[in-house]
Amino acid sequence: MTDSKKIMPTIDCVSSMDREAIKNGLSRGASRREVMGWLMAGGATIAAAGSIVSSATSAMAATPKKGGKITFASDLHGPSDTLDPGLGTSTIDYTRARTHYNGLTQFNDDTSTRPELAEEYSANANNTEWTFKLRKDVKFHDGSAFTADDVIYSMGRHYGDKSTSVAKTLVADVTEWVKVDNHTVKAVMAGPNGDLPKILATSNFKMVKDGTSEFQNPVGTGPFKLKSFQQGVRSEHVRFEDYWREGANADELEIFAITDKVARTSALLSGDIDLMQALDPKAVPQIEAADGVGIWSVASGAYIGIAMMSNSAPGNNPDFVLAMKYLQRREKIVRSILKGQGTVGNDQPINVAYGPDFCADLPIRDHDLDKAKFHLEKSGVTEAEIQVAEVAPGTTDICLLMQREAQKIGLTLNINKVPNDGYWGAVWMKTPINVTTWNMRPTANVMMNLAFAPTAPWNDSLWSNDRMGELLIESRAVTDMGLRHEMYCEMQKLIHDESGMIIPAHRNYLDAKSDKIEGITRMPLGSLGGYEWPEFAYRTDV
Amino acid sequence: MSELLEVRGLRIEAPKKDGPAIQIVKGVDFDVKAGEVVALIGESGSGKTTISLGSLAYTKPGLEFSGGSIKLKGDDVLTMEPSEVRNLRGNRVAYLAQSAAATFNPALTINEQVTESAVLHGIMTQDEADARAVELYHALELPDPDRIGFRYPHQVSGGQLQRLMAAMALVGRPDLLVLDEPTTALDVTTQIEVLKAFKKVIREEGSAAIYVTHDLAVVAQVADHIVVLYSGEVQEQGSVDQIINHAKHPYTKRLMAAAHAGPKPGMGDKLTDKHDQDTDNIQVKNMTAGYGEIVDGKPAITVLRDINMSVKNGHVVGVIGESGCGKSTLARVIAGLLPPAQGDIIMDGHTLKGLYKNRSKKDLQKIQFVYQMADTALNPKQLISEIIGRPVEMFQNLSGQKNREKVAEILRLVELPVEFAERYPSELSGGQKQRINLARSLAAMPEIMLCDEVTSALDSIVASNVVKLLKRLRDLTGVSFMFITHDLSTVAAFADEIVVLYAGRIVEQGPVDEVLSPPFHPYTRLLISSVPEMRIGWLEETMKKREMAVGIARGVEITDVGCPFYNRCPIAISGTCERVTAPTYELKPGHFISCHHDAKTILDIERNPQQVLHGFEKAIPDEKIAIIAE
Amino acid sequence: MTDKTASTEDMSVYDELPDAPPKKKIKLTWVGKLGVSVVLFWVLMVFIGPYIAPFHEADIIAYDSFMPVWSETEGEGFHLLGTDYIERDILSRVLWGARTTIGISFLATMFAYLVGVTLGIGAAVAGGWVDMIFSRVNDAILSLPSIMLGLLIVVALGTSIPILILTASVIYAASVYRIARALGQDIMVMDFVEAARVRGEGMWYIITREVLPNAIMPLATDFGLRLVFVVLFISSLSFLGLGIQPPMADWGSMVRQNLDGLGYGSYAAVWPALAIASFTISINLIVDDISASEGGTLARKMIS
Amino acid sequence: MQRMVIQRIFIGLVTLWVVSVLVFVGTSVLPGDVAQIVMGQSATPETLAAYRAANGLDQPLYMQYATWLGGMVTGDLGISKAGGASISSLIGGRFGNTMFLAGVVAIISVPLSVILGLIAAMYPATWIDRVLTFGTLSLISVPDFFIATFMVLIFAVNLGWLPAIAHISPEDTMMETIRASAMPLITLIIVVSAQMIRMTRAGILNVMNSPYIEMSILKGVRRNRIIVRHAFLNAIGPIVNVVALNLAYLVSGVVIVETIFAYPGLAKLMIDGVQTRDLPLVQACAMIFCGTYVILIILSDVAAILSNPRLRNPK
Repeated sequence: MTDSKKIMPTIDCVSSMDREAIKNGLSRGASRREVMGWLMAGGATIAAAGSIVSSATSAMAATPKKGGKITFASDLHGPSDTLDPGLGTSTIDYTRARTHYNGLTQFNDDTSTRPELAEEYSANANNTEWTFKLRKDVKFHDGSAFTADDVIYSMGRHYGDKSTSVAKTLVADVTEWVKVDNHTVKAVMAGPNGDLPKILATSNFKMVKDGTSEFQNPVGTGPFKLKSFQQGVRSEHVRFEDYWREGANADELEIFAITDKVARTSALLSGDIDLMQALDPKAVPQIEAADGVGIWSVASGAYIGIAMMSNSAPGNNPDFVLAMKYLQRREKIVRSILKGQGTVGNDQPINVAYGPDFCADLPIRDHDLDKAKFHLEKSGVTEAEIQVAEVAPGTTDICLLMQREAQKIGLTLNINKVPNDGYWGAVWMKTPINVTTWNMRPTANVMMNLAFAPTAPWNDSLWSNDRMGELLIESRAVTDMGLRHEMYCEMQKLIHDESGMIIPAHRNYLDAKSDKIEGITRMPLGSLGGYEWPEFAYRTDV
Repeated sequence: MSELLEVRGLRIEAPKKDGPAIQIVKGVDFDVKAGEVVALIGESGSGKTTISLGSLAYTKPGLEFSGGSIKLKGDDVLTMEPSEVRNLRGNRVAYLAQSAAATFNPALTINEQVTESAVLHGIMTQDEADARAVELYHALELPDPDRIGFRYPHQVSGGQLQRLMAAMALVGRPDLLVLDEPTTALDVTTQIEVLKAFKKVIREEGSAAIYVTHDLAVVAQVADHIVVLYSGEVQEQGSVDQIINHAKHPYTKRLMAAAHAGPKPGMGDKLTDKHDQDTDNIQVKNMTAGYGEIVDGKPAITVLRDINMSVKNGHVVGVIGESGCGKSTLARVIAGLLPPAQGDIIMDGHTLKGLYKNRSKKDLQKIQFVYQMADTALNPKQLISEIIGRPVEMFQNLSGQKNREKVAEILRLVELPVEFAERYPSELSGGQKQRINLARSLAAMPEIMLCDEVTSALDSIVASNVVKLLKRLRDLTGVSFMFITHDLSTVAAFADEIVVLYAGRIVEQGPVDEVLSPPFHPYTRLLISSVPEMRIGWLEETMKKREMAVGIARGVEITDVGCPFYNRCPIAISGTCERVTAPTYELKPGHFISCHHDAKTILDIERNPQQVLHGFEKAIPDEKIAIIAE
Repeated sequence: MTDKTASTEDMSVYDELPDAPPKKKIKLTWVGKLGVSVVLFWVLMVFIGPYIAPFHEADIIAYDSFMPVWSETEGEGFHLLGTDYIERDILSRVLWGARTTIGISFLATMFAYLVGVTLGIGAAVAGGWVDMIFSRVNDAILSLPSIMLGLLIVVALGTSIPILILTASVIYAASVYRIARALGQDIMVMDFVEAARVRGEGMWYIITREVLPNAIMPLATDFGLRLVFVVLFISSLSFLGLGIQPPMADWGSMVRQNLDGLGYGSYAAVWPALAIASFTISINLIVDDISASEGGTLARKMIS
Repeated sequence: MQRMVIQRIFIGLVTLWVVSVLVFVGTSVLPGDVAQIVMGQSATPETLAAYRAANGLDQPLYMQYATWLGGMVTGDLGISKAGGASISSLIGGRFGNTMFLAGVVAIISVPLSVILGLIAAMYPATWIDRVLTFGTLSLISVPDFFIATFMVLIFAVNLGWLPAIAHISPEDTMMETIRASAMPLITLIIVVSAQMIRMTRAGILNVMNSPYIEMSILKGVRRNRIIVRHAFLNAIGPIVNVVALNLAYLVSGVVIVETIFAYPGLAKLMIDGVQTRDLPLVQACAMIFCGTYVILIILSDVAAILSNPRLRNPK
């Protein structure tokens, strides 16, 4: 697991097509240097190029073995577990969705998309209309064929007041899904949106069979069929033999959750499970010390944030906000609290994981007590309370560290620890200062649009900046890389300077696995390679 | 006769972590010959129980043997191996405790407990033991002897339990029997019956016994040899005759003095005329009371039936009867603890409310109830000063210094040192506690004190002291007493009038000397003749009296119709007594009797008991004839 | 005392003998004494702990988490018991924790007793409907798993020390109520209480002067055990993340937070666990000792 | 005697009703609304409204109570608000698991603790008593999650004898199930027995001062017979009561063990219910727990009555 220990973004600017080319090149016996050369020519950084080559090689290295059973323990489950992709909200839901269903599109490790059930897709000139050509060889678990009607039905579930879909907003700007023919559908957009394929690649938009309303024994096109499922207990899945592509490696999957993190780690160490999601950074040394297991850490844009609501004191005082930003001991947080399984944050949501859209020239705001003190005195605030829930491992500790620093500049920062359950409903965005965490989103634009657009429902700090709004819209239509980069930099600087959101660190997706399991993807949009592993992971010991 | 048990220089002490051990038994010598009954007598604290337990190589927790020897047939029980000790207990030496009710395990059948030790010690098989037990039940004249063993302790009466314990002790044919106050807690009638049984079996079994008691009269009946103890030392010992008839030692004399002479007329002192003594202080009219829900004047369980009586100012009315006859209930009704189902209680001309809650503070003050057991009647967590001071404060509105002075005055009144005010009840002796118990009631300045068996739990000497105290109080304060007891002698010595209760009815009442002199109501007669006299051979004589046989053979039966005493009455007129409620008539002014016989008939019967026979045979079942014959 | 009623002079030397020697005071065995000294130690720590602790409970000073026993951070000082998962000094946190853990548990138990005893004795004295209603509601509370009750209350009212104390009090008041009521009923039937009633004493006097003084001792011993339960209850709440607010150190959550360390031989979780154990065990030892000196004396007389 | 039992049962029913009210009111005052929590971060007002309407969350409270109580009485536990599965289906399997766990633990720990308790009482203040006392004390004096985790590290991680998680499924054989659930079993047996041993010892020593014990000593009865035959019989009442309370705990209070060993039992289900604001689920569980408690208490009362001749067959 050596490569995964150092923080290594596996993101580059090469498209999936080039990626295939590289693989072929390597397989044809091209030397590593040659390939690197092509990449550099393509404009990639050395690091990025190196990474893609090594990941490609590692992918080449071993050919997957068939058979065996893989046991996966997530961190949360309960009565609300669901197999309805439209309702999925938790890792365990996403993972299960991935076993039973496919999407029209699918993420690459670099968060670019490739066709899945759609054998190809394309947009019109101004990105207002997307056409998806469907594969003709796809069968559902019940043997029936996959057609445009299924797509229309599946997407239809995300519209209308009756819809309970949790992701309906993401596709709200698609005004109509048109069945062109049995194997072609068209999405008509209200405005230009180049990111539709990425949105469709997310879990909630997996394809279900036309007319399905009951999901206890789901019928999908996915690599696995359901064997048994009990909410909050476990689910078992068996390989679907008539899968439309090469298909899953393991004969069986078992998916459940061990909510106690210590117990989860122990279960992995004792070999009772093969994969575990959400390893507590504290436990990294324990895993590294043990034989037969290793951490699976994927750097991502996911971040832990401290939100100071701009609509109320003290968050409405720019000096106070700035003071708080200067209090952050970012390296210490990454080292001591995240145990190195993260990257320094710069009070804005975009990091290197987003590739070209990341604004590298924006200097990191360093820990500076003098500046902090200066701004604090200017703000005149002497006491503040922060509501903390352990929304992501280390959140509380980050606040504790901040509390100690605050003391040094004469600020009494009271920490009120609240239970995780009910946090999002009762505390988040409802109290002056609270904590938040975001998973990485497929694109920088989606990310900032969700959390920092003036109108966005989950603009955690209620930071409303018109310029920000304009930029978000405009940048979508822009095709010129240079200009696009400028715009993204401006947005990131705006957030960095003005928003009430402190982003001290980005966290890796930190999971752990048995050495016997290989083939796990590194897609940084979710745990264990963005929930993509069920189809690709395999046992080396069968 | 060879020495069965030799006690030499026995010392027992209570070791203390700090300071020297307290000496409980200070070098005691005495012997028990085979087949002989040796009585250890003395007051509580004299160490008699401790010594007797010594013969089982046992001391109460907190005590230790510190010297001397106890040789049973030559081998010293104090130096025995544990296994030998276990074999000694229950097998060679058996123990009978004072309260059988507490000593029987409530969760096991009687038979299991009776036969237990015999079987455990391998003396006999379970079957043999069972047979032996039944044999003893017969010998002890227990009712239903073949099946009583299958009952549980709570299902038999106190007197029967006491005899069952004798069976438990005897079943293994021990060499030595240790009886610790086995009859003290019993009614006179029951006591005599148990004594008789004990004596009989001890004679039949030929086993020796140590009989621990404070009651000389009892000793006179059962013992061959007497050891008089005081604070762990032998004062005097000798044959029964020596001790009873020619006691030398002053302490023994004092014991004799305190011991009850049989109740006779003229033992009481004349009323002084310091206080008004002619008006009624309290009057009970046609009162019926009992427990459970009251439906049109009848309680679920009726305990008292149309009671009519009164207590004059400054008078002492003794209420006597066997346990369960309702004497305590009577007092509780008057005190307002139990509202009557019918009838009135009239005090100073107005009818009192049934329940104390509804009575005026004045009424509550006038009537004071004195409980039998000072231990439960005094709050262990309150200083004497509060126990006595509280009523003073409540009823005389004295507080602070005045209150303290009053408390001191009352303490002096009950002959206790003033310093006791700063003590807790647990720091006093039984007698002292009882005095505090009285003092608390006195503190209310009552007009009448209802004393419920206040002397029964006390040693004879202490008891007689308490009675003396009561007399003085009466003379000093003119307070009236209702004195409830099962002890006729005390009443004879203290009361001005007597009320005889039987099964919830008054069978006879009147001036003490009238009631104690013929003609007697048959029940009164039974009671009087049941009181042990300090006279060797009294027990045998008494048992020969025919009315005793039947009177003692039967227990109380509460009946709705007829005379409740019918089944125990030697002169019952069958056909009448069990059907018709006995008429109540006035023999002499103020002396009432309820009986179907008129005074003359009763007197005749008193003179020549032969006449009794006619009514008598009917009243008595055949299996009893045998016993009477002997 | 001298008996003035003795009829003739020569007999007055024979006083009424006192009853068997009065029961001697409860003597603690060495075990009990050990218990007392440990409890006293922790009580002392409640007051001085924070002042003698080398660091502040919230100081994140070390360079590494889960440092072993007796290790050093240059320029900062020694970590006698090592450091915890975010590099805080364990010893300091254990010392600070004494105040939080024992303090909170004690307060909670106090309130539980205030409520439980008042209502329990009240119900026993009043009887009738009051008793019926109180007892049913009480049964209801008892019948629900305490951890779940705790969760409900904390989730409803949020986690703060007052809420925590309230939660524990409510839950344990129920069991206290049962004991107090039972005791009360036993005492109510005693003659001296009846005597007070016929004297016309009011409810208040009967409860405070007659019943309570006799219930104190048994309640006191129970108090000890109850305190232990509360300590453990609060730590199990911390398992669900509902315990005491960080950065305040309380032993329960310290065990919880440092459990990961156990896996690779860090004692970070063991020390607070030991603290809890030493405190609770000691209380139990004292209670046992007292009850043993009451009961079991006969047991020593048995022969096998 | 029948009267006593019937009385107990009636009281039990009243208690159940009180609980139903307490729980219903208690749960409905929880902050954060179900819809919000179920739908997660990305819910919109419309989706929430839709969800509420679909689950009758928009009705007034007393209406909801009435409907629910009606369902309860007719044995219909309702539909889980989260996930939308029927509660009986959610509870079904778990109820079995919980009963299995509680059952096995009881079968082992009850006799074990009673025997050890008796032994401790038999030799008070001797080394054996001290060892037992100290051992049991230490076990009940550390948080149970500490014990549980410790056991996992030893038996599962280091020694690898037992699975770290209780992975049981219906098709397992009895033996497989027992092996799978060995860790929770052991943990619970330790925790529960410790309590019961102490209580048994206390219960026995309590009656040890009674005169009938002294009498049996004076009859030369052996130590073990005194304890087992004379003392124990009279201590059954309190002991049974403690056992009952512990069994109730095993059914309802073992959240931590269920969490640590990922054992699918009722207690954890209820906690999940609380956390997802799944009120019907919480209420259903609460009623089950209370029901079990009531039944166990009634049983222990009956046992106490049976063990006491005075109550069993009065004069």
